[in-house]
Amino acid sequence: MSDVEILKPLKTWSHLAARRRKPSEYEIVSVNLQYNDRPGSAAPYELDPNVFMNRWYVEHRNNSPLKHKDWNSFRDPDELIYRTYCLMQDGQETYVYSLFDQFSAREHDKALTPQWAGTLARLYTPSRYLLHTVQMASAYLAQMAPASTIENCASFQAMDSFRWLSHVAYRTKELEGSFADKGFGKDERHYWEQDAAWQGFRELMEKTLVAYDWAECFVALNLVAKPAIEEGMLRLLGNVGRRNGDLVMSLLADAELIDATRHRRWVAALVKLALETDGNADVIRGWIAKWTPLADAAIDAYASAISESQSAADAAKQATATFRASLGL
Amino acid sequence: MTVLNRLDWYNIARDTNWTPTYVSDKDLFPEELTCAFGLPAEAFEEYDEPYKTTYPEYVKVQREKDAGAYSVKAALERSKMYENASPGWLSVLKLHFGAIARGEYSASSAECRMVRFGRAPGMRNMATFGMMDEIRHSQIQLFFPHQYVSKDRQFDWAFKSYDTNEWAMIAARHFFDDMMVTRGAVGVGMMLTFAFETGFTNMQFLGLAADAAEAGDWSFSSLISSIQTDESRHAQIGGPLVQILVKNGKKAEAQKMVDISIWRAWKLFSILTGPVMDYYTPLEHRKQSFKEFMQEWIVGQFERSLLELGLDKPWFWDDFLREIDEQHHGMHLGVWFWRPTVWWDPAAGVSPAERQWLEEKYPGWNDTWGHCWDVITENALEGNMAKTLPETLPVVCNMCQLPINYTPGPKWTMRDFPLTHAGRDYHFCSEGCRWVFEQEPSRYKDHQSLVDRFLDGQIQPPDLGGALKFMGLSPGEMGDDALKFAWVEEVRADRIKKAS
Amino acid sequence: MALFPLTSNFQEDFVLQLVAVDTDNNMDEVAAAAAVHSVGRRVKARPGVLRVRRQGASEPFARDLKVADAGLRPMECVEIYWEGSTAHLREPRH
Amino acid sequence: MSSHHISTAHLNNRVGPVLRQGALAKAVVEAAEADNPDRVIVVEDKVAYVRISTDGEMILRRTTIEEMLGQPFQMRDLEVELSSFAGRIDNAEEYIRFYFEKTF
Repeated sequence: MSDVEILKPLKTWSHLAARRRKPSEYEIVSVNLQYNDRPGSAAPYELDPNVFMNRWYVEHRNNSPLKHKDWNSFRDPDELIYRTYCLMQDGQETYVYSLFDQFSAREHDKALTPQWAGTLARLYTPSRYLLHTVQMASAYLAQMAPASTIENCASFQAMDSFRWLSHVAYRTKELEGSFADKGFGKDERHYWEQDAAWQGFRELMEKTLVAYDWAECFVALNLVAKPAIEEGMLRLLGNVGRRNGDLVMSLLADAELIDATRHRRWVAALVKLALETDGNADVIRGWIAKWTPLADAAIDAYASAISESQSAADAAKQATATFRASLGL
Repeated sequence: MTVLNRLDWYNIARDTNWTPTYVSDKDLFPEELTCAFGLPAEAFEEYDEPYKTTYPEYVKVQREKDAGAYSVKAALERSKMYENASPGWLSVLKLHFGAIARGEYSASSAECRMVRFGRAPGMRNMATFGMMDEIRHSQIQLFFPHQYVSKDRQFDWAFKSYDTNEWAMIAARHFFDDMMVTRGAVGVGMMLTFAFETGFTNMQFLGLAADAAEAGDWSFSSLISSIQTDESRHAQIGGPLVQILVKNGKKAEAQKMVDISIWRAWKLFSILTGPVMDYYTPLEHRKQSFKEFMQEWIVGQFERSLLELGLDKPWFWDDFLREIDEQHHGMHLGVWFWRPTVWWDPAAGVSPAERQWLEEKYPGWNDTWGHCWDVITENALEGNMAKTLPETLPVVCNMCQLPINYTPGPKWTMRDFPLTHAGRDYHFCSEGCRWVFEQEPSRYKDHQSLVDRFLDGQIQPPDLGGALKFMGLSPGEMGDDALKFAWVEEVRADRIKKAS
Repeated sequence: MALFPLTSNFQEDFVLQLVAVDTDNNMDEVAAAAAVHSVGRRVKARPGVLRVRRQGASEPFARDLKVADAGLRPMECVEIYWEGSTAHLREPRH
Repeated sequence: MSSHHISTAHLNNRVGPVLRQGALAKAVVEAAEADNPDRVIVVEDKVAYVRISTDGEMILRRTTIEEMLGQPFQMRDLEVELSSFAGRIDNAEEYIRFYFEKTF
């Protein structure tokens, strides 16, 4: 046995040790965490290779048209880990709840016009359904992502969507207290399922939810649907709200868009990584071409309900296109 | 106070089910991913999660938990715990982190399954927290052992283990993959959160925390007991599902999922937790025996909750109670004997004083496992070390993937539980494992155990050396007796004392 | 002549083990091959003849019976025990 | 934990929290006594955790814990130390309740 090398302790995990740089806490706890992509394994999961879920992962993840030889090289530009996520969002929530507290103390909602309250009942509070679909779709992306560093970003995004949804629920209850006759807390599902303003977004998200290829789900959700929701609903609500004296709406939208901006940073980094592989640009462009008409129609339908001028819808659509254009596609 | 109370708006945040029209309900919630047993969406409308939390509460409380756990770690970094710990205790840490950390990450994916395919909004929201919790558990349980990688190469396995075909890892993956990531949302809720997390995780994360505190490893004790505070919340996802299934005529299906999970969890814990509590933890630090912890957590606390929610005792309950007394002793003996094939140094735990404790806690131990340890001890006393090591593979179970073993000595109750299915012969360790296979053979039938892979020629050369290479174990990583046989000297001294 | 894997359940041992024998081996040779992995490792040696039987059978195989002629399936579990010892029939459950 | 035989050990209706060792656990023990005057509260100290239990039902009020702790206390903060519990849970803002209830 004398010629057998005895492995010595390393300074970090052996999978990170080859590099010269000392790994960050982010890398130590975030990189290569999935094991369902082990080279040489008979199937993603340690069961019959043909069990439904093994076939599902092979079809919708491994065999995705979007290819890369090392998805695990993806890094979140924000290097968020669980601990820093909770730290950061606790701070953000403290801010939002202090807004709620202050504006409630000065009876903000009583100063809103009944007409604007009606607009909120029809075009804001039903958004909890829409945001919940984003929460669900993000969680699907997380479970199908081909690398833990991607999965983490998608998971935090699901959690952020739940955050926005929770703000909507909170405001729904508050507004119900001030405007008992507007249907707050009662009519949202009806609007979401029936009102023309919402049908574009509903169609977009129902279809995104069944885009089961992981990469198509990513493109549909993060390059098309989320930007459309953020620009065509959230930012618009903030702007129109400000003009209607609804500072809670506008400040809340601003606070949530901080999350959205962070999401776009990881999305941009993932697209950049994908574009290292020949052919991927066409795959992504193809999906964008497929999904954008639905998203644009959704913005048109929603924006035309909240604002008389077509320019708001055009600006929102332009903003989503500008974001996609920034990705080097 | 002008901020609303949580319960004022909580129900609105979980009123998010709608009727899809642009895609079909069946496409949105495929049965394999949802596992609703054909029950309509309305059946899940009355889902009411008992342990309620909101987003702002979550991030605040979790921030506080992390601040606590990380500050304990930082404060104790200079405490020389590592330097002063017994080798057996370090083995506890190596085994725990290697078997658990990245499995937690996989659990996060399983929680995602419930977020997307759960039929009740309250379930989807609680699973969103569960998804986050499991990221916490994987990240914090990688960060803590990382401080030890520069001291001992075996700690690299806190990360590396899940990428290997080491036999205990095959077993861990087979169990976790079966309970978590390959199930539809209701299956995850029943098998992972209800059966596993309200039951067995308490053993590893609280029972072991008690031993850790006794052993002076406050950093580890604080870490794992903090992790269990998350588990105790998101484990409650499963309870309402049990009630919905029972109420809607699916009791048999619910019972089966829970029974499978309990039996499989038991087998894994008989090797993961049993040896650690009864053999590795230094004698003076053992808070209770493994059996006593099992009685406290699984029998006294968990089992009655099955009955409370409308299920029955599992059909194997009597076998299970017998196994609590017996199975983990053989698992321990097997791990120790095949010690080069694990990434930690098993502590034999059979010095004279330890054997006396074992006999006290498990009357009859000396006349069963004691016989095997007598032969091993004689070989070690005489320096005949080759005979304390194996020259072949144990036959492993085609379900739990663990060595098929049971009680030795005059009692000799070990046996094979064979099954021929569709032309292939399978070997199981117990009636329970064979029963699990028979419930849904298509989940398991073409999986190869380590022995199957060996016979298939995948392990080359076809000997123990080839097997070690196949398992990713090199010198410097392979296990050895934790005390380097110092315990044998205690036996020698004891004998000299008795003779004089 | 061909390698033939069997599962050895050796009297008073605690674990089933893989034992590779040859189809030409007789049962005494099977018993000896199995003993290598149990006797002197975890089971005390004792005098007497080792017998081989199919799991659950009441009678052992003839000592000179060849593996090829025993009707055993690959990896079938055989019990190896000392003739005349109290190796009672195995219970169908633990 | 009662010491009756293992085959009947599940036939119990013990309920209550299992808390990590610390100041809060001590306060909760005192609160459990104060808020459930008609019940016998059993406290088992396992060094790392404390099992606090009684038969059937245990209620813990935020104000009582606050009083025993000697400092402001939010009910949600119980979760930081609540590693496990026996029975079912009902967590409100002013109280938390553990109870035994057979559904079917």
